[in-house]
Amino acid sequence: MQLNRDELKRAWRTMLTIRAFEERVEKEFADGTIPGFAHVYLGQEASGTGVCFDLTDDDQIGSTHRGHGHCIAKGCEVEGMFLEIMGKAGGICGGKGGSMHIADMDKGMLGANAIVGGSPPIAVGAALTQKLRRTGHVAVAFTGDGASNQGTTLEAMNMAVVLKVPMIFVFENNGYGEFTSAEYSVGAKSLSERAAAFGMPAASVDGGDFFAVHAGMREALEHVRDGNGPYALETRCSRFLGHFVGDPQKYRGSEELAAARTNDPVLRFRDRVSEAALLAIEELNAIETEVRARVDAAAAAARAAALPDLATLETDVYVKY
Amino acid sequence: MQLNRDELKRAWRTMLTIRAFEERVEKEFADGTIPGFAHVYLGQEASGTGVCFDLTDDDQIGSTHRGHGHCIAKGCEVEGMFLEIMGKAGGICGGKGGSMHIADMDKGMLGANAIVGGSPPIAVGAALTQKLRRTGHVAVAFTGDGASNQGTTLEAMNMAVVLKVPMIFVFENNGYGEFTSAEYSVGAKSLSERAAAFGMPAASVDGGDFFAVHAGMREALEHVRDGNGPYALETRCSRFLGHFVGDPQKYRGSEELAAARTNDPVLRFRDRVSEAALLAIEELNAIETEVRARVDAAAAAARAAALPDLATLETDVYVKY
Amino acid sequence: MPVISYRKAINQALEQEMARDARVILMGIDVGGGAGGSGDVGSVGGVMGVTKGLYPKFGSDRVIDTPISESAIIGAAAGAAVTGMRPVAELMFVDFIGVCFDQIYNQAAKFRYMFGGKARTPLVIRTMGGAGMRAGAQHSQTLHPILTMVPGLKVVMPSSPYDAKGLLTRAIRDDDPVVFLESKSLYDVKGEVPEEAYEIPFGEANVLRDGRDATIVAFGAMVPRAVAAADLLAKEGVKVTVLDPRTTSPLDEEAILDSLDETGRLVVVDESPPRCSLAADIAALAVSQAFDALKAPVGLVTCPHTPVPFAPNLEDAYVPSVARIVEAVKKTL
Amino acid sequence: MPVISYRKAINQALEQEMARDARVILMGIDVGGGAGGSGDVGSVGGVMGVTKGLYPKFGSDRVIDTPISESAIIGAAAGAAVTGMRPVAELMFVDFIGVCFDQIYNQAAKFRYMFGGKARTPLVIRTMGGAGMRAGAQHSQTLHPILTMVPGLKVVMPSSPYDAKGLLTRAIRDDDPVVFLESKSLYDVKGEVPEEAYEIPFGEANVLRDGRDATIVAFGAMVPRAVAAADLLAKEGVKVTVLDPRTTSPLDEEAILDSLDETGRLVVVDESPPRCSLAADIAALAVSQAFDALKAPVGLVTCPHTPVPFAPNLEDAYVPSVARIVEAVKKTL
Ligand SMILES: Cc1ncc(C[n+]2csc(CCOP(=O)(O)OP(=O)(O)O)c2C)c(N)n1
Ligand SMILES: Cc1ncc(C[n+]2csc(CCOP(=O)(O)OP(=O)(O)O)c2C)c(N)n1
Ligand SMILES: [Mg+2]
Ligand SMILES: [Mg+2]
Repeated sequence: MQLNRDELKRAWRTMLTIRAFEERVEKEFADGTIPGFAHVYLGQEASGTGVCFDLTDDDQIGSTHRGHGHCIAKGCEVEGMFLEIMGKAGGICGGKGGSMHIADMDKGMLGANAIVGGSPPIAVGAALTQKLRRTGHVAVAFTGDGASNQGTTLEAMNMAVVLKVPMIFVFENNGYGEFTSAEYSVGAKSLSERAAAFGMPAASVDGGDFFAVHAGMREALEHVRDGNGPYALETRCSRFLGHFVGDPQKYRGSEELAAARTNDPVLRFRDRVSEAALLAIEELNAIETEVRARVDAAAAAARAAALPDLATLETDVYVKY
Repeated sequence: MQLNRDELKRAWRTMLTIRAFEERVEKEFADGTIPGFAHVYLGQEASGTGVCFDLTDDDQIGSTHRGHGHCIAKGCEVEGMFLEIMGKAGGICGGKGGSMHIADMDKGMLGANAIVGGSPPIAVGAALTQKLRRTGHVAVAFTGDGASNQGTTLEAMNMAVVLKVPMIFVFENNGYGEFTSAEYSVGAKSLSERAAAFGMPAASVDGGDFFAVHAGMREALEHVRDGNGPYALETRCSRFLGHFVGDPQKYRGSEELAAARTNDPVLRFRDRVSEAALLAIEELNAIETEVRARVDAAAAAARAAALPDLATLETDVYVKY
Repeated sequence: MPVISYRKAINQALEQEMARDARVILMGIDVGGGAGGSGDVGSVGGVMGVTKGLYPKFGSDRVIDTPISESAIIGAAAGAAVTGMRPVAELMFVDFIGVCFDQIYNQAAKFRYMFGGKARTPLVIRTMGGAGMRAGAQHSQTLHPILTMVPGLKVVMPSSPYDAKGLLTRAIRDDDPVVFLESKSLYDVKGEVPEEAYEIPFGEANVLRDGRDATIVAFGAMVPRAVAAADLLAKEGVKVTVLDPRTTSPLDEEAILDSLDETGRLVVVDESPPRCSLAADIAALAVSQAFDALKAPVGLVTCPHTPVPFAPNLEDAYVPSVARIVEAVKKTL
Repeated sequence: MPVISYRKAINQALEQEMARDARVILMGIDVGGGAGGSGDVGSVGGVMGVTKGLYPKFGSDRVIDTPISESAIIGAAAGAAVTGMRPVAELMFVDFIGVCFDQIYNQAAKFRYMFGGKARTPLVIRTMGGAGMRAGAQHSQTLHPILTMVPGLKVVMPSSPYDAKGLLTRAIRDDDPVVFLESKSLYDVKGEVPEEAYEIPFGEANVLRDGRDATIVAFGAMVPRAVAAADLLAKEGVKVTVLDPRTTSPLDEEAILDSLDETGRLVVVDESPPRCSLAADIAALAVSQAFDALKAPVGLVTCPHTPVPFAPNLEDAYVPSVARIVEAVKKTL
């Protein structure tokens, strides 16, 4: 299960792309170039990266309102994503979707989802397709601690067990759903224990550690691909920023906020990989430079891009009406 | 926890009333005097009776499509119930509700419910009222094995734990939701284990045994009334008839069907109580005669009763519009 | 031509399309007929027997019994559709839409638009509606207005065995999400239905009676009543056109407007409470686009603004009757 | 009179009614403001700050943060209402109605009728709707038509701070379930609002402009636009009446019909897709009950039959604009 150098570089590139993308989103949002609101994934990079690392374009994920990281980890291009988030022509969804509705079917990215608990039932269906077609591929539903209490999520767990579909429920537990702590909102002892009681194996890993998430997913994939039905993986994460960009987070104490920042998945990966001399710090830095340049260029290009043609307002409602 | 003679008589009377009522419903349905469809409670009498035995009119229950037994156990009058089920004037709900919508607020009966999973959220609210008013009273939500998979039921469990309301989730597991077996539809090891994983104590009792159900409820009530939040009680029952009156039940093998009949809560109660000489067989029989006479008279009166006045079609939509 | 029931016509469309296309799967509560039981699984085929015989024929991979979890049923069907299957999900009674509506209108119906045209969601939701079964307030609604208003959905209301088969075949072959609303009071109605598969296109009204005195527009179970009303009126010398748009979305506006050009008088029969109803929708079409043709107030024959009552006499008074339709037409003359 | 925002007006009504009546409780996601956090719980007061300050004042028994479980939120509120409390439940965005609709239309709204008049359900569901925040297809809908059609529900759409306070006060004191639909684009709009509590009755339209050339009926966030259109038209010498029914159910039909008697020309402005909309509903009222008064086709100014797009220019084109209202009125002249 040791990753080779290319794999490590790929993981680093993905995590950094998410980091750079979200930092840029934060900045663009402050500049007013991103309409609406933005929920960024800062602090959770290792979770999405680790979960998607061994997935192919033929495996599918359903995502959440906090979906940028999932998109990037699943292979969506940052150029199209920035265009989309800024509501521009050429965006991944033609500017019609926005931050909470990025999807890229060719990459197996079935959509961010602005309805909390919206994705798990859909992912059950994707997994059903995989099962019926005997592809060996899987579907993953990302949900948060908050979303874990939504009826749709809970019944999707039972449905997945009953239909024995190759699906992984990933619970990214960042401790908060909006302003309310998971300590309060989740009555169960833990998300993974509750999931296990639905009749599937469940594990909980340090979501700030790419290697832990990746190892957890390996086990999950093994179980799921063997036709044993679904699996649940909780990744315990830190949410660096507030619920949305601009949330002052007074409901979190300053100590807690400071502590969250210390569990930085990007720094932890860098330290671990360089200390173990798996990759040289120069290699890591070179990738960082390249990634940041690409992200910045994508953002700048998106800023300058045109809005969608007004004629598109009424297209794409139906394949044919 | 030993019941005295009066209490035993009360339990017997309740169970028998349910039995006689439902047998009469079966017959009336065959006669065509009951419109629509009827889901009877035959075989589950001990469950509703045991659950409601220590409840007062100020405790509340939310029920299901199979609600006649719950209504009777909670104190609704069979006269009004027959009128209601036959859609007659003077019915408990003026003939507007029917079998699946019998309610009697004065008795703490918040309604049968034709939506599977409809009652648990409502019962959480009733329990919230009890909690906020510090009454010491409780709310009970009845659900079946089938209903246990509905998202509304599942999220109500978490909500009840989080709000720490005095509520009892009663899962009447009769092995089937319509035609589908619980073995298939419930992915969890057991209903009570899944409920426990939500963060509340849960127990499972023999629902064919009044004494087991009653003892289970005593524990549940103790926990709940002490302000410890909700409790889950699974009662394992037999469904004598099909999902609705007239269902030929081909999906159940003949052995299973025969076995179901052997676990007869009414016979078991009679045997146990008479064998232990707690009540004489003559006493039991006298009550039976009386109960059956009352039920038969109620049904006959309801048959003869008038339909509701057409003017009531548009009343009772609002308190004031 | 064989004469079969509306129920059988639906069953036939399902069977033929499943045989034709391996991507077509059924899922829902008891559509197979009792998974996990100790007896004869597949003996039932749905609570109304509509899918009977399909489980024995196609097996548990294609006829999937589910737990009672409608959000997961519809959501899974949507997810399967968007990844390449062509699921037909059953929402037993349309009344249950409230526990899964999000997966219909926010998810399946919006995928394509939100994703800039990238998604294709060939999903059919079969469900049944309507009063008359003495099933009470939570099992007797129609609710087609809240479906019709959803951009991205198509909504079908078949009124005869022939239409049921042809429209369902079309729905299954369609690449957009379709809600197929069966009228439970029509299941036992019989009519001529070709043995072989055929499609009825969406958005094309059926003209059941042709007359120049007035136009009646009716949907689903109200169509036979509108026809009965027209026949009664014909005996009195009043000749009315009866239009069944067959799909409420898309709506054959042209057929309605053309007919109004001829008749100038409109009655809409809609089995639903009056507010924001399909009756209102058609009336609005008329008064916004055929104003000059209109010679009289539009007659709206709907249910009252109340839940569906249980008592048989109340329920009968609740649903638009032939007599009320006749009266409404006369009022426009 | 104090000048406060629409947001503050709602907050004030909540605070005053909670102070007046101990049975009034609030529940919903983050309405308290972050239960269980290590910081200053109660610092927020809902995602839009509407309930700010109420948690510190009334405590966790009366301002109840909940998990993200809307069926349980609305259902629990309905259950609390029917057992004697007067809950105000928040459904954050009306777009989320799909995950809890059953508890609204099949449960709370039907209790009274199904139970033969025995239940009393003084429940208020506060929720917000409307486009303009660049929030995308699942956070920008209005959905009032599907609420308006439900027998047993009352539906309120306040268009100003004054109305918001008076109508919410009325809603909380009302004995029936009420959906109180706030327009998120109006939260920062300011207006004169009396300090003390007052009620605005349901079913009474507000006349914002009085003119005899045409009638504009508008709801919620469309009301200011209708007024702006009227003022522009006035400059050209066209005098229109602007009616804001304030509640869509009950609807002040009389006010609309009376105005049509005078003007004979009607434009309805409705921020929703066109099918089975409130626009259609009002047009149907006109053509069924004021046919003789009507002098021109009814103008329907609605959104297109599409989900709400995200891109700012598309979203702006989506919502009925002042220009489109002006144009629609001119077309009727
Ligand atoms: C059905 C629904 N309810 C509420 C919301 C509002 N909302 C958006 S994100 C969110 C919190 C979700 O928390 P969690 O699942 O923990 O995800 P996180 O934001 O922490 O990534 C809420 C309440 C919503 N979008 N959909
Ligand atoms: C939301 C919803 N889905 C489906 C149904 C149809 N239905 C009525 S009862 C029932 C089975 C319920 O099973 P269970 O909870 O085990 O109760 P039981 O009938 O065994 O008492 C079903 C599927 C319904 N009424 N409501
Ligand atoms: Mg979270
Ligand atoms: Mg059962």
